[in-house]
Amino acid sequence: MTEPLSPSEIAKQIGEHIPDAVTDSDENAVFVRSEALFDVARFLKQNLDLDYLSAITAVDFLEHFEVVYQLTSIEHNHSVVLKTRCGKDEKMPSVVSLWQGADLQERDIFDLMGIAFSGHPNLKRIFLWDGFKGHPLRKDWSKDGAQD
Amino acid sequence: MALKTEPVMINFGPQHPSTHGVFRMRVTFDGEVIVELEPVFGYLHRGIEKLAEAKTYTQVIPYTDRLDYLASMSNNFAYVLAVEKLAEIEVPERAQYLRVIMAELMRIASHLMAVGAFFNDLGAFFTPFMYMFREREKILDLFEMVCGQRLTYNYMRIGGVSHDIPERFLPALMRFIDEMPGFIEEYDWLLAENEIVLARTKGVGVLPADKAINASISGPMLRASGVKWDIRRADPYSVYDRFDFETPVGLRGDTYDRYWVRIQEMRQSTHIVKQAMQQLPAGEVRSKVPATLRPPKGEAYAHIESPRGELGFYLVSDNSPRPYRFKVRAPSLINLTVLRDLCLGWKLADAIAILGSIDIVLAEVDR
Amino acid sequence: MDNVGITASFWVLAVVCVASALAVVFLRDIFRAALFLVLCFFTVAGVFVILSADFLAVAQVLIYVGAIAVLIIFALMLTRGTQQGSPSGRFRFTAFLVGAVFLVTMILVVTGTDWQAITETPTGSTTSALAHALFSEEEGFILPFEIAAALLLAAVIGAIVLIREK
Amino acid sequence: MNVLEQFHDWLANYWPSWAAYLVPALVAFAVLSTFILLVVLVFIYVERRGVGRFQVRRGPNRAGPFGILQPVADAVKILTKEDIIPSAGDRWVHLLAPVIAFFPALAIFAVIPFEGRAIFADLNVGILYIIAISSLGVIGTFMAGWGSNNKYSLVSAMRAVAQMISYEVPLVLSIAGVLIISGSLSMTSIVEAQEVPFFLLQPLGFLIFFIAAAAEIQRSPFDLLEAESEIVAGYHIEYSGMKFALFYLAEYTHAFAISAIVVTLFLGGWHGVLLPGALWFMIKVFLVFGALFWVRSTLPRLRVDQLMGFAWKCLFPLALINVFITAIESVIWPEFPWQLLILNILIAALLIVLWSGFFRVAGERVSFQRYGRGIIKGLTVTFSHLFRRPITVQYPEQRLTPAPRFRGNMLVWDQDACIGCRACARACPVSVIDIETTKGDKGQIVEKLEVDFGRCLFCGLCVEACPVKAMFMSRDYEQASYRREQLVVSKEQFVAAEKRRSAYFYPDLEAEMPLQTLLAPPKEES
Repeated sequence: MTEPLSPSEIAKQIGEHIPDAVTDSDENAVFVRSEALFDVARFLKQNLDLDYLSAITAVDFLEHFEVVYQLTSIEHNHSVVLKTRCGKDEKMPSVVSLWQGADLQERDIFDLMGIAFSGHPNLKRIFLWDGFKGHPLRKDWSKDGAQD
Repeated sequence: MALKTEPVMINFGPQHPSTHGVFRMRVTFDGEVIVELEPVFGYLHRGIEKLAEAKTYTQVIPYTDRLDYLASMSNNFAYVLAVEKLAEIEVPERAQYLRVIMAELMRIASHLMAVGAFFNDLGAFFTPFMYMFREREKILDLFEMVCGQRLTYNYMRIGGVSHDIPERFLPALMRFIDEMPGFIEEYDWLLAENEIVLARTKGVGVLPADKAINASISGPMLRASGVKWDIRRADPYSVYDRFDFETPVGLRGDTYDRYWVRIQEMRQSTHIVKQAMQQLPAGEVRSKVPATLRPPKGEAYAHIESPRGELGFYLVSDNSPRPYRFKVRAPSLINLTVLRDLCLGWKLADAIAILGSIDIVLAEVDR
Repeated sequence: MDNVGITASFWVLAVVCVASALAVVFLRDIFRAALFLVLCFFTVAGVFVILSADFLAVAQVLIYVGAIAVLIIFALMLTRGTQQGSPSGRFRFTAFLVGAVFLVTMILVVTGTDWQAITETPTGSTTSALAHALFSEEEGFILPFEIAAALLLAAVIGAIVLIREK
Repeated sequence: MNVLEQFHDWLANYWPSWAAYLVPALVAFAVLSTFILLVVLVFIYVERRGVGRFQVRRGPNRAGPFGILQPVADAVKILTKEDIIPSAGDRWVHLLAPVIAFFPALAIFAVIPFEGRAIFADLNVGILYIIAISSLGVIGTFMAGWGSNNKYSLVSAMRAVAQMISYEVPLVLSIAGVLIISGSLSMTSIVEAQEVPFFLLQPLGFLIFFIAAAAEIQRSPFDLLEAESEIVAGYHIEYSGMKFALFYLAEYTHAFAISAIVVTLFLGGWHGVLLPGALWFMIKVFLVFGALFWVRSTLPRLRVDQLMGFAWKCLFPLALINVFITAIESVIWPEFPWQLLILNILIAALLIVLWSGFFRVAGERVSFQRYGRGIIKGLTVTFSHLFRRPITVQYPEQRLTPAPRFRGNMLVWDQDACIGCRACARACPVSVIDIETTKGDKGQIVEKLEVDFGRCLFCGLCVEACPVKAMFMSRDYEQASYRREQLVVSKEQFVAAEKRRSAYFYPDLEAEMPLQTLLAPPKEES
């Protein structure tokens, strides 16, 4: 069984190394500030051997986005869920340099949800064509006017 | 002495016999050697993640069939697991076992297809493909018997499965499971030692273990690189912790290992199905679930080991009958992350073989 | 065979041969030029057939068409701008000069030689006669032949050693 | 003196000599090419059926009895296709290519002795002529690849040249052994010299020739020119109609020619007991061709560098050694007694073992140390499938019974049971059920029911949603229409339709239904 590490414990550990990064933690996930995300991710990868990035998900909560990172350690078989909030026009730091597996997933999110990742080597639309207007997975997207 | 040559750009796909659907690779060649490769996605994008937000939780199940259409059962499975996690629904024992049987049969069927198509990519004249299709057909017969369809099963339901199995199912399954190892043996005779196959696949497109992990590769591809990581073992879902099976791992992570791991996994799957048949308890197959399910506010991520890798569903509920967010962690897409790195420096024919060994289903890649 | 047929075939072959040779020189599209070169070689082989030199004819096709022309075309495929030909005319004068000198030499040689035309039609196969001329122990060319063979073999083995994978 | 010359001599008594030459030649050409084309059609048929059997299929069996008219049907189809010339291609090169590819293949037959006297022209340089002519075909391939202005076909053309040049060398060298033994270049004398078929006296030469010949005609595993999975169709990707037909014919004519050459050089030509010589010849030709497509249906394709490496590093040295050994033998035993075959087979086996021992195709990664054992294993598997029953279903004569729960192509609606609750419409994920009701005496009355089966997923959720058993899946599986509108089924059509209910979601209906056809039924049943 993959053991989910206690988010509050993780939050404490992160707090010791990167102060002000963690904003909150609930029973599932650790919430971090988006600016500190990259540092936190690197810290987790190096110190907790979270070498496997299972999935990145973005959820549109109307006033902000929530980006969810499911991190797993193949060696120790434990996992951490990292959540970040980012504003509608905010950019997120890309984690491609830490986990190559983020490459297509971040492009996926950029294309469909419209969150830009700074530092991504090849950030462009992945499924939709270049002239497509808007980002369909946003809740305020409507198909009228989507065609160019 | 190096000849000065002019690179040629060739588009493979979206219509090409061996891109396994409408996938496109923009490849730059120097002679026959690949110097640049860019995958182009999206020709089969249907926006299922968006569509699902307008469906009830049950109505989404037929849509999951249409993600990885070669492994619909696995998709159903992962999705209902996620919903059950979200809504905290108990599933009857018998249904759990039926799900496992179906998922493992699906794995065999999908791997048969993957290996058969892979040999077509290597240039075999459809013979392995036809042999493997023959066995896949038997599995589809079984699925048809259970749920009435041969491709888009829509078999699993939130809280169980749609039907109990018919009387004739277990004997027919028994025969299949008895015969299957013999057929796998035959595939090995036909292919495993063939010198041309070895020459074409050994050492080609090597994916080292650390790179595979770093690139979030999953499934047979990850295991071929020598990482013993199988979600059925690492994070057992349903009743997988009750079965005895092995996780085959490759040595080098080359194209041959990816083929070899799939063949071995078929063997292991027959073992699992056999055990599941023996342990199959009697009882209900579907627990009582309200017709209009309104899971409590929150989110859930459930992942399974689908034939192609870690298939995950991330669901967010806002206590309405429809998922607020429906996200698929598509193993086919993420496994393509390393396609470029694997192919660079290899020849045109190798790129086709490498793509075949990754085993993608475009409906899942593009969603 | 009677003379009408032979003469007619000769003229057809000769005209095609010269025409294709001219095409090789004057065509801009060097791929087509190479194809005309093949045609030219082929008609020369035809002329050999008319002269009852069957071995020579076959050798002409085998070596010139099958090997040399194909190699030329292969080389063309690796070249850029095949359809425009070479736009550079830097060597135009030199080429003309060399060509003219060569032509004059050829004309002098052809007109100056006292050709001994064979009057009777050769009968039978030329193969064994050729073999005799080449390999017979009294007046053959066994040693040069053997040396050439050894040289080619050495070249092949050398090539294989060079391209061997490490 | 062959048949043709006799005809000429007879004609020469009456006609002027040029006509006496021309007419028999034309007649013979017509007869020969008709015969060749017929055999080629049979080849195409035999291969398609044969490969079908290797792959547990039936192969073409619809046109004519046993499908023997399939090649004809193919021809008619191909000839009525639109003729396409790529606008950016080189028009004349493109048009001439198929002709140039086809005629050399045909011209090879001029020197093939079908029987002692049945030969178009018994040239003294017969075998040299064949080698010379067969190298012409590549020019056609080449022109096609170039003239089509397509990158795939260009890649194919490059491969063609490389392959042809490489495999011609071992091909010619492997013939040298035969020539040393027979002492002649003429095809007839080579056949006559074979008291013992040369494949026994020249086992190594035979193997090399067979492999190199397969490569010359681009047969699998050397079919890199038209590698479907890589460069789609290769050089003939842009060809259609008659031009494509010529390429197709050229391919099989070449296959026929190469089989005939193998038979002539190594299998004793027309020699055989009881049956007439020409028949023996054709039997042997078909056996050789059978071996070719047996290999084709078993092996995957080599990569281009492996292909070249195989020619230069394996076939070529072996062919050289073979020539060397044969030459030594011819000096020691000028008569070539048949006992030599034992020695030669031993030498061949030894050489193959030695060569595969230290020769590596893909660097250090893969060695051919198994002497082709894996390939032979594969061949036995495909061969054993020849004797298995094909699993093809002969639809529409043979119809499978779907499972009782089959979710067929329509819904079955029970008007009397329906209470108009619209649960089905709500359950439908794609909203294809359009239902309108009015209030009646007891519950709702359905005024309108329309289902668009063009969009239906056949997921069965509507059936599951129905609280009163008024909706069923149907068991039919044939549905076709020329217009999408016809796929929209109205209430009246539902009422009028034949009620072939499926047991989907109602397993109690299963009992009365016929058993599902299974490819592998349970053991107790079979």
